[in-house]
Parts: sequence; structure tokens; C-alpha cells
Amino acid sequence: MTLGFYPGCSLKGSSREYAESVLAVAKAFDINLEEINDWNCCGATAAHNMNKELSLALPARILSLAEKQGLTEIVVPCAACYSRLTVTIHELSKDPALKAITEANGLEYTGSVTVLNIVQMLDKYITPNLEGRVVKPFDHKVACYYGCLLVRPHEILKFDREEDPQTLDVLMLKAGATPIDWAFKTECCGAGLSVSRTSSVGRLSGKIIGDAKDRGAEAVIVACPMCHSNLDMRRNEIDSYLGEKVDIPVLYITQAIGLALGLDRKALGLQRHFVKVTV
Amino acid sequence: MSSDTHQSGISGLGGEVLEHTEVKVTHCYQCGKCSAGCPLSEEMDYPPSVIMRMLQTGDPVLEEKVLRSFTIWVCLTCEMCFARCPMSIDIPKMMDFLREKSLNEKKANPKAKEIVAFHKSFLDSIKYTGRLYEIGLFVDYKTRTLKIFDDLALAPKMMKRGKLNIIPELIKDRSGMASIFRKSNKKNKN
Amino acid sequence: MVDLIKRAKELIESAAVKVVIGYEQGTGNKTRAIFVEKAEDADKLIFDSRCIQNLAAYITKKEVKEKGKMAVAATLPVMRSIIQLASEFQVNDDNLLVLGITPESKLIEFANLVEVETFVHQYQIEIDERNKEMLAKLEKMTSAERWKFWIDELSPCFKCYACRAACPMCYCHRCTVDFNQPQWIPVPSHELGNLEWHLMRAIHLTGRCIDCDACYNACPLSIPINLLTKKMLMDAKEHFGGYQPALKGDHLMSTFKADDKENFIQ
Amino acid sequence: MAEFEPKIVAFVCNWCTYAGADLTGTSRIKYASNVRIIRFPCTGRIDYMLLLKAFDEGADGIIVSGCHPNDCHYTSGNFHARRRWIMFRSLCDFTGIDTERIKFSWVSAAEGAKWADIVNATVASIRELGPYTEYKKVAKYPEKEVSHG
Amino acid sequence: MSKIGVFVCHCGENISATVDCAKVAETAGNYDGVAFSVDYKYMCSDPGQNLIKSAIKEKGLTGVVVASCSPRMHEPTFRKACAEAGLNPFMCEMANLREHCSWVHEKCEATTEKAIDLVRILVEKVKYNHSLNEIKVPVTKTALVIGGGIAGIQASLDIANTGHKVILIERDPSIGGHMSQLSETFPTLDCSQCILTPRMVEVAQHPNITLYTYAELESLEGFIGNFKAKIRRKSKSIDEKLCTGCGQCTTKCPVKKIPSEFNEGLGKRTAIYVPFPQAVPNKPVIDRKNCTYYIKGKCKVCEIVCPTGAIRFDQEDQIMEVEIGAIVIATGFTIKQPDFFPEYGYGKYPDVITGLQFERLASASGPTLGEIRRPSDGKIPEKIVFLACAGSRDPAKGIPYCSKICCMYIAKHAMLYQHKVHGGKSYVFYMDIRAGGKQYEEFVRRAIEDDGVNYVRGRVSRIYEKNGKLIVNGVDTLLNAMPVEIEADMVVLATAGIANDGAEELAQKMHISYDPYKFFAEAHPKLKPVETNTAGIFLAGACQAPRDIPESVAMASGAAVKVAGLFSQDELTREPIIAVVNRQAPPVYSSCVGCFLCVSACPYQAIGKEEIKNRNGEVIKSIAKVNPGLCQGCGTCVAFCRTKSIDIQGYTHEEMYTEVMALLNEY
Repeated sequence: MTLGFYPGCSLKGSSREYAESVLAVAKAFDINLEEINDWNCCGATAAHNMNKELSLALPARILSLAEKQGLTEIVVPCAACYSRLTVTIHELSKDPALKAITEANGLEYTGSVTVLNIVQMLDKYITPNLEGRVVKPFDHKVACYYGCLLVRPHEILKFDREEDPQTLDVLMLKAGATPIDWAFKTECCGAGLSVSRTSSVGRLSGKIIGDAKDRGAEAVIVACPMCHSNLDMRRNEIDSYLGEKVDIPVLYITQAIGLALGLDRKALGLQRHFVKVTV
Repeated sequence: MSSDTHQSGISGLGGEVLEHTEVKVTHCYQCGKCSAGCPLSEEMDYPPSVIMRMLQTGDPVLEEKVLRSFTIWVCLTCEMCFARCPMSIDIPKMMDFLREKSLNEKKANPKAKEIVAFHKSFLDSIKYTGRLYEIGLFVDYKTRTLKIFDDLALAPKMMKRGKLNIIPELIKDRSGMASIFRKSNKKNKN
Repeated sequence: MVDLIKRAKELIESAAVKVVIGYEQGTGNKTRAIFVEKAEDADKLIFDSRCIQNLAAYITKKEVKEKGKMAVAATLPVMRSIIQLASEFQVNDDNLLVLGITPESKLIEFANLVEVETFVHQYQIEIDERNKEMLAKLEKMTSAERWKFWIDELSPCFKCYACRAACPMCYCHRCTVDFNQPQWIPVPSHELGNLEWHLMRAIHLTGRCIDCDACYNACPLSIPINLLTKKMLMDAKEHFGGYQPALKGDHLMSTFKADDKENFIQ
Repeated sequence: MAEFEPKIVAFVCNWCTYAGADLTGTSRIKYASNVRIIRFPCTGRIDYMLLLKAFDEGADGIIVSGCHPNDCHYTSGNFHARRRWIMFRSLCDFTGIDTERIKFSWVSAAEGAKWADIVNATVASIRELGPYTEYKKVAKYPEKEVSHG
Repeated sequence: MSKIGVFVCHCGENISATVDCAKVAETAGNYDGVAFSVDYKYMCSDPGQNLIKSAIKEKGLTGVVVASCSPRMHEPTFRKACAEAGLNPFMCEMANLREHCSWVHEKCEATTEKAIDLVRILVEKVKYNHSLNEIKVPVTKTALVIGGGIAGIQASLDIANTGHKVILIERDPSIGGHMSQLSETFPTLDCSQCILTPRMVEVAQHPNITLYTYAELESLEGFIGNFKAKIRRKSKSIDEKLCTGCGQCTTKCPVKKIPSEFNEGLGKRTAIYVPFPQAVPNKPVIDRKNCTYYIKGKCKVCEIVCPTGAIRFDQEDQIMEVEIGAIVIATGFTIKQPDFFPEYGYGKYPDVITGLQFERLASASGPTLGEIRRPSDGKIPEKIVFLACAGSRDPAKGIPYCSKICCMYIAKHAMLYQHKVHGGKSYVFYMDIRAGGKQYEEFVRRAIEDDGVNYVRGRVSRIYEKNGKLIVNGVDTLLNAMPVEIEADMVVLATAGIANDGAEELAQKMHISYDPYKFFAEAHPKLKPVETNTAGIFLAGACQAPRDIPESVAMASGAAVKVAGLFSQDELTREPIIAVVNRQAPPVYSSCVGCFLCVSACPYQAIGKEEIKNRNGEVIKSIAKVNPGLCQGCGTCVAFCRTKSIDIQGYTHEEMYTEVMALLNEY
């Protein structure tokens, strides 16, 4: 089976291990992820912070490309890209006037594309026959971290529930893990301020890692490169906020699943993490 | 829309907000749930509910303060406020609008220099390459902010882990990208 | 329409219905209604683009009802009329079987009116472009010009009541014009009587008219009286979010919303 | 020649506007004498045909008035009326009947002064407009008697 | 040919000062159909009235027009006078020459002309008037009260004490309602049950009150004074006559783990149970959903231990039909379970509870015997947080309106907590304190000033559990929206008061209207707060909107008076100003085509279907029919009817048409 694939910038760079693990897991279930040709950046936080037009135009280009390529379902592992694309689809469908933006750029989008975030994709195509395939149950206490962009705004994304969502936990349960009940599932990690306001990120991500640790999590499971880079690469700031060194590794959901499937650690890009993956 | 603004009797900045975002500042009854849940409210000069209040007054002085506030830049659009607002007020959407306006009117808060710079660098990066070129972004951002030494330790580590591309990823239709930027910027100015 | 004929035959033969109402070739290039009561007559049934007469106008007629259960070859407007009539308790599943004809001219038979309703609700009532323009043109005129327009248009009317006869919604046994204590509508067909008759018609059809144009098609003088009902249709949409025939739920004009507009009230 | 004195018919409900007009009287507030009040139990009872009839018979202006929303003695008669007025007005407007000559208002039993204002304002504006000759013209027909039941 | 008398009144100087009354009378005298016309100084005086009476007798008048003051003033007077002279009162009309003419215009030609017009209009109308007779409706002097909470109890007692019969039905096994669950009551802090239970007993013992608990309204038909109600008496599975309420069965019942409704799930009860010790009647019922016998087919312990053999497993629901003249609805309200607030963790954290649960904790008859102990581990909370508006004023997740009672009971809760837990700290997160009411504001101030409750103005964003504490993330909007974090041991949510489940169905059964929130709608927001727009059905208490105890009781007494007033006559006489559907000779029967649009237009559900049958009983036509008991005569239906088949007496098509004609065509 073939699904459309929009990696987004981070998966080509700082979070390539995410891409690697996504492709690896997909492959394991003979799902062919077809990359959108000549895709561009979705504009991320920067665009919608600075310029509404742009924040719609950029994703619109991606969507129209996908449509041209005849892709009806596209998998978008990056929660930020997922959010931008879904919001754009929503805005375009809501307000015909905005069609102007797409047309102005000689783009055409009729609205035939649906966007799947990674959890939805796993849920839809992999979970059903996951349990049978688990060879090395991921037997650890895990804190499933959803962050913001996966679940909010619910009115538009319509994914899981805003408070105390469950899909990741269920998924990990199936992979043999023990999801803990903790308090920071959907609190923000600092996302867009990663570079420009590291101090804030230290505090926000600190709280998250802190609570996960206090409740005895052995790993934090994420589905967003921004969350990952903050929780993984910003450990100095986090540790200094917590006033202690915490070495709970942060894994992408696809990496955890990959491990459960017994895929090669390198293929899943675990070596690329800052915090050594001990689990 | 604008007629709605008129009927709503909301004028000034609040009126503009209504016109561009359908957010009605008068909906807010100041319960403060947004400020209570906002992960960054303690770093803001005015927490979200206070921003709402300032807009409700319709007082030009306060509206000016809003556009010059640090709040609108430190806001992460994590959507927590919207998710929990009893009146379903789309504060993040309003923040987007306020940021854009503040930027167009050159009123961005000086404390937000880095944040704005980062966003600019980010957009420039994709403007030319179509995709984010992280090294380029870093360098550009650092030259903009002269924060040469922050995060300097990070780059090599990332490089070592193959997390950075030496060569930028380029998309073919770069002229297309350029035009998208041109068009939306033109729209933006008026 | 072969399958229509076939089905009509079956229905009559199996005595499932007593009469099938459909279209047959009329004089010249016109089609007219036919009441098939004998299987062999079913062969006369036709259906094509010329069949625009609203057959629902017949199903409330005493003479037809007396025949017993009937089946109607119903185009979209006819089905709409039927639902509206059902909501006004004029027809029901016991005395009516609907042989639907889809906009794609496919025969589709419905087990009951609920099914008809669901089918009908897939389509919005849309005023055609030509009339939209006409309405727009009229709205642009000054009040005085409109007055002149209508007086001129209506003065030739000689109250033949073909419009009333053709309209499925005009099923009342005693129309207000037949009311003479007091004489609401002047009997003679002069400007005033005509104006008031057509105004009253438009009001009585507000919230009920399904825009089938039967009245206009029936008018020997082709007076655009359907513009009046179309206007009501549009304003109903503008002010109350519009309506469509529905078996349950209240009638547009016998209900209200506390926030209906009142900017015209001092 | 003498100033044109418009004929104005007021269709009012018994519980609010009629009582309001009573209050205008008890408070001795003066207003134009052109208006003739016809009492109905409720605005919900007012038949739009009667408004047309008034024009037929030579009225130059019409006032329709009842209880404010939510104050209807019968809870919702005025709401029903209001919805009918909306459609009736737009039909009149569409057929070129001068809607300026039909004034709708809410006058409560406590608004004696408002009633006087409404009447005066209406009389003034109808004076401006002059006699409703257009309608009278078409209304003039030989068999006029027929119209009387 | 009608013979009409016109009587023009000078009202002293009031009319004659600006109107030439003599001229008015003279002109009127010349109208055809006018047999007598006169002007007189004071028409309403005895001589004036006698003038009318004698004219009626001598001239044999068929109609009268009195041209004087407003009919709203003297119509009854003059109609009475006519009646006394043998003329049908509805053949008398009044022209309003004073309020609508002489008092509002200057003395001049035009004013007199107007007066003449006003008289002419009514002379012409009277020609078309019909003699009408007052409508008489018999009254069944028994009231049905639905709901045995404090409102229903009060209404029943008040009606019963006027000497009329009352049937009180309650769907739960005992009366008492929410009030019986409360600990103390604001603003006096007297014990709820201490003031309530005596009344419950009084109800049970009152000779005029028949009490059916575990019973619900099945259906209702009829109209004011003449309702027929079907009541379903749910099977209690016991023979109440034999049961002595000894309690053997409840102590021995093996199923002991059922969450007690009365204790809001904080306590347990058995399958055969009495909801609470002071229950009225104090006799058990078997909860069939949980009873082992009904589930597994064996057990019957209760039957074995019952000394009087009162258990009846095979007992079935009974439907009984009663005739009543009036109904008081007092079905009360319920609370919106706050589980729609995941961020507050209700249902997830046992120590996040509702206000009603707190009442049970604070109540001496409650599961903790009045000690404030948290459900999770029975510890006494050292820090407690109260959240106002947990559902109220929250269009997004809860309800848009203000539940009204919460501000007060929160203050009470905090107070009770401070009194019971010395050294405890309590916080109240609020947005506004709504303490309008006698002694209410003072009460709240006492909580803040004397008992040291910390009121924080702001809403709580979320609550999560950490190390056995409930972390409450709030904000203080009075300190520039400063975040406030409290590590609490227990959190109480002031849940919203909402309409009872099933309110909608009940309203439809009784044909009364309800508001968007399913609360029953009063007939007039200001002037008819306890009436519904169906004559003979009244409202009491929180079924109409959230209400506190004093308000509920006041409403109940109000409703009771309305019922008593209704029962004070043997027959209801009503003005015959009602709508009628015309009838004609066969085969037409009526010009009504039975589209029944009038039905939805009628504000009083007064229009129904009438089926006209032929000799063989087959329906040949169904037409609209107005119920004279329900019609209030607004005439809304009349303006709707396309065939003009429905008309309203006193304001008929002909009458109103004639007025317009007469007005505009001078003689």
C-alpha cells in the first residue's frame, strides 16, 4: 500500500532519526511512503506569527503538489507541519475568499487531500496487526508526551481529546510498555522559542521531564521533532532548571514501536540522540 | 465582516481584531482561566486575560501598549488558553493578528528582538531554498542577534550526530517560492 | 421511460394502486397529465424534459382521491410539493406511492414519504439564474418603477385562476377570493383586485412554495407572478435561514425566533 | 389652500399600545388628530389584508403597534406578528407599495409619550409624502360598493 | 335592521371641553341603524346608566355605543348596565372620546370630526356584533402536585390547608428532594433536615393529601379545571399495607455495595432499601436492577426475614387514572456532573467532588457523620479548594447561564469547613460573588472576614494529582492575573444546576413550553411567574430555573394560591372572546382544510383535531377545533388561516373589516 509522505524540514535535518524510524516501521508493514515532489517548508510558527497570508500560502503549495501527484492521504510525522497543513485545509474550506491566495500563486487545490499525523497513521494502518508483530515487547514505564500541536485546537484537528489524550498510551500499551498516568501530557515544551528563548524552554521542558522522572518513567515517548529537540537536545538547560542531571531518554513513537518490532537500533537512528538511549 | 464590526459596536483595535479574526474581545468576562493555564504567562508583561481587558477598554493608549507588548511575542500559540476558555475565544488567532500588526507598524517589543529575528531568519531561509537550511538559519540568526556564542556548543554535537546538513536542500521551483513570498508580503503592507 | 411504464403496469395489475398519475403526449408539442387506471393505458406514459407540470396539484383533488390509492411519477419539484402537502396533512403513505424521477431521469421508487424526504433534502431549492437576474433588476428599480412594473404586468390578468389551479399548494376548498363576508378581494379583474389577489397568493405561499413555477407556466398571459413567490423564498432565506419542505417540524410562518430582525420597528 | 391632512389608521393591540395611548391621554400629552385607532386583542390578530384594505379605502398612512417582545399579553402573538410583518413589508416593497407609509412600532402601556411621538412623526412624514394617490388611483373602480360585505 | 343607541358622554368637562358632544350625538343620530342618540354629562353615573337602560327597554335597542372614556376603564360598567336592561353585554361597544381624543387634541373642528369618526366606526361594528355568552367550565377541585421536594411539599400543604384535595406524586421512594440531602442551609446555618422533616411528616399525615412515592406522570389530557392524568405507580415489590418499616429486610439484604443516591455515591446501600433514615414513607423498595433475585432468580432473603410477609416479588407497575382541576409542577432540578471538565479530573481523582457530595460529607446524617473527610483515604483535608462556576457561565463546555445558588452554598461550604476543621485553610476561586438576597451579602462577608476563607478572583485552569496532593493551577486576576498554585487535599466543584433529566418529555406530555435549557417556561417573565401558558398548570421551585429554598417555597405558596383561587368557584366563567372554527352544512362541514398550521401558531396549544365521521363512523374530514377551555383569545390563529375558517368572537373578520371601511368612508 502507498501513502503520501510529507517529511518536513526537521526530518531532513535535525530530526532525521524520526524520518528514519518512520520509514523503517512503515517498511516493516509494507507501507510505501511516497514523498511529495519538490515539497517546501510549511512555514511553521514563524510564518503564522509574522504573516497570515504566507502561513496559508506555503502549506497550500504543499497540498496542491500532493493533489497533483494524486495523493489522497499524506502522512505528516512532524506535529507542527501536521497542525499547519490541517489548519490550512480548514481555513481554505471555511473561507472561499482564501482560494484567492492559492490561485494568486498559480496553485490549484480542490480539497481532496487528508492529512494524517503519525499517531493517526499508526492507529489506522499498523495498530490493528501490531500485537502479533511485537517480538521484543518495549517493557518499560513510559510517559507519553503529546505536546500542543497534536491535540490543539480540537475544533480543527478533531484528534483524540484535548485534556488527557489516550491514543499514544494505547499504542505503547500494545507495544508492551506500561504508560504512566502523569500530569504534563499536553503542556507546552517551549517549541518555537527553542533557539530564541532557551531560558523559557529550559523551564517548560524542565517541568515535563521533571514530572516524568518523579513518576518513575524510564522513557518519554514523543511524536513531534520540536518536542524531541527541546526535550533531548536542551538537557543542559533542563538539568540546570531541575538542579539535577536527569537522563531519561526521549524516543519517537516510531522508534519505540521499531524496537518492539525488533528493528535494528541504528536503522531507527537511536545513536543520533543527545541523551543516550538506554532502554 | 466589517458590518459585523459596526454592529458589534467594538471600535479601535478590538474592532480590527474582530474584523480579521472573528474574535470578539467583548466575549471575555475576565475569568482568567487563560492566564492560569498559560505556560508562559509569568514571562509576559501582560498575561492573556489582561491583554483582553486592555482591548476591551478601547483606550488607544492601552491598545498601543498591547501592540508594543512582549506578551504577543512570547506567546507560543500552544492553544492551551483556547482549549480551556469558557467562552471559546480564539486567543492564539488574535495573537497572530496582533503580532503581524505590531510588526507591520514597526512596534515589535525590543525584548522580542531575538524572537522576531529568529522568525525572520527562518522565513528568509525558506524564501531562498524553499526548505529550512538549519546551519544557514543559525548563522543568519546569530548575525542578526550577535548572539554568536549561545548554542555554539550545540552545532558540533549535532553535526557529529548527522543532525545538520552541510549543503542546503534546494527545491526546484524556487521562483514559485519567491513569488509566494512577494505576493503575501505585498498584501501584508497595506 | 420504459421502467416507469413497466412499474405502472405492475402496480395497476397487482392492484397495489388504483391509479398512476404521469405524463402523456398532449396536443402539439405539449405534454399533459394522464391518469392510468387500466394497465394497457400505461403505455401512454412518457417522460422527458417537457414534463414540467407539477402533478402534485392533482393528488389533493377530491375526484382523484376518491379513486383510491394513487402512484405519482414525481420529479424533484413534485416530490418537494408532496412532502410539503404531507406536512400539511393533505397526503400520507396510505393514499400515496411516489415513483420518483431523479434529476438524472432515473426511476426511483420510495417505500414511504420519509424516504422521499431524505431524497429531496439532498437538493437545495435554487432559483435559476434568469429569474435571479430579473429579481436583481427589479430590486434596483425605484419603488415607483416597481409599482408601475407590477401594475402594468398585472392589469391584463383576468382572474382565470389557472395559477391557482396549477399550484399544488392551492388546495383549499374555499380560497380567500371566494370569501364574500366580507369581500376581501374585489371580484372584478381590475388593477386593484388583481394586485391584491396576487399579493395574497404570494403571502399564502410564503414558507410553502417550493418554486416549481407551475403558476407561471399555467398563466395564459405569462405574467411573471412566480417572481413574487421567488422573492418571498429569497427573503425567507435571508431573514430566517430559509426552509425546505419537511414532514416534521414547524412551518416557517407559524413559528418565530425571539431574535427575528426588527430594525424596521420603532 | 389648506395643508394636506393625511388620514392615518392605527392598528393596535389592546394590552400595550391601546393602553399606552390611554396613558398619553391621562398625561394630557397633545398629538396630531389625524390618527384613528382600531383596537385588536393582539398584534397577532392583525390581518395584513386589513392594511391593504385601509389603503384601498383611502388611508394615506398606517401605524401598526403592539407590545414589546417578551411583553405580549399572550406571550408570543407579537413574535408571530413580527415575522409576518417582515415578509409582508418586503412583499409590499417589492411590488412598489410605499412601505414608508406603514409604520411598525412597539409601544408599551407605560409609553404614553412614545405613542404621541410615533403619531406626530408619522403624520409629519406622511405630510411630506403627500396623499397616497398611486394606490388610490388603482383603487378607484366602478363597482366600489361590491367591496362592502 | 339594527336599532342602535349612541350615548355621548361629556365626562363633566373632560370631553366636552374640546369635543362638541351635541354635534357628535346629532351626527350619529342620522346614521342608518341608529334608533336613539343622546349626549349627557356623566354617562357612568347612575342617572347616566339609567338613561341607557331605559333607552334599551323603551326603544328596544339591539346595540349600544357609549362614547366616553377608555373601554379599559368602563367597559365592564356599561356592559353590566346593558345586561341588566336585558341586552347582551357583548352588543355594547365603547368609543374612546376621552383618552384618545379630547385629552390629546386641541378644541377644534378636527377634534370633533375625529370623535364623530370614532363613534361611527363602532356603530358600524355593533351592527355585526353577535350576542355572546360567557363560557362556563366546571372545575374538579383536586390538585395534582408533581414532585415531592420542598416546593412540592409546600404547595401540597398550602393547597390542602385551604380544604382542597391534593394528590402528590414523587418519582423517588421518598419525598424530601434535594433539601433532604443538605447539611445546613444559608444564610442562617440551621440544619436542613431539622426544618424539613416535620413538613414531610405533615404531608404524610394530612387528611387532604394522598401521597404516591415511586410514581410518575404517564400522560395528561384535558384542560383547566378538567384534566385527566394517568399515573404510573412503579412496583416497590412490597405490600405497603403489611410493611411496618421494621428494617429487618434492609439489614439482612446481602447486596450491600450499591452506591447510595442519597449520599451522592459516597455511601452504600442495599438492594432493598429506604433511601435515608427519615424517609417518608419510611418503607423500603426493592431496586430491581441490583436485586440478586431479579438478576439471578434466587435469594429472597428479605422475604424470609420479613415478619409480616410483605415482600411481593411479582408485584407489577400500576397505572391509575385521576381527575384533577389543576396541576402544580415542582419537579426541581439536577446537577450537571462535572466529568466534562477533564482538566479538573472529576471522576479521575476521588478527592475532587461536587458541592452536593460535600453537603453529604458535612451532614450529620452523612457517610462521615458530619466530619469532613476526603473520600480517597478518609483523611481530614488541611487545605481545601472550592471552584465556583464549575459548569455555569461556560458556553464552551457547560451551560451559559448563572446557576444562582452556587455563590451562596460555596460560602456556606467554606464556612462549614472552617467551623469543622480548625486550622484548616480554604480557598474559593470565583469570578463574581452573586449574593443578592436578604442576609446573603452579610453571610458571604462573614465567611471572608470572620472565618478567614480565602477568596481568590479567577478561574482554575487545571487540577492534577501529585504525591497525594491535588495541584490546583489558578490565577488571581486582581493581581495582574498572577498565577496561583495551591497544593490541596480536596477540591469541591460548584456544579451547575440544570433541568431534570426527562424535563422535556414531561413538558411535552403536559403541553407546556420550556426554555432552551429545558427549564419550564413561565407564562410571563414578570407578571406570571408561577403560571405556565397552559391554563390550570402552575410552576413551583427549581423546575423553572435554579432556585434556592426561600424562593422555591415562595413560588410554591404562590402557585398554591392560584390553585386555591381556581378552586374557589364551582364553575369557571370566561369571556367568550375565543376563536372558533366555522362549521357548514354537509358535505362541506367546514371551510377548514385541516392544514393545521394554526396548531403550531397557537401559544396555548388550544387547537386540536376534530374528525368528522359519516354514519359508518369513517373519517371523512379532519378539521381544526378550538378548545374553549384553553383558548385565551389572542387571535393569532385567525390571521394565519388562509381560508378564513377560524375566527375570533368579538373581533371577527366582519367586525374588523367593517371598522376599517366605516372609518374611511364618511357618510
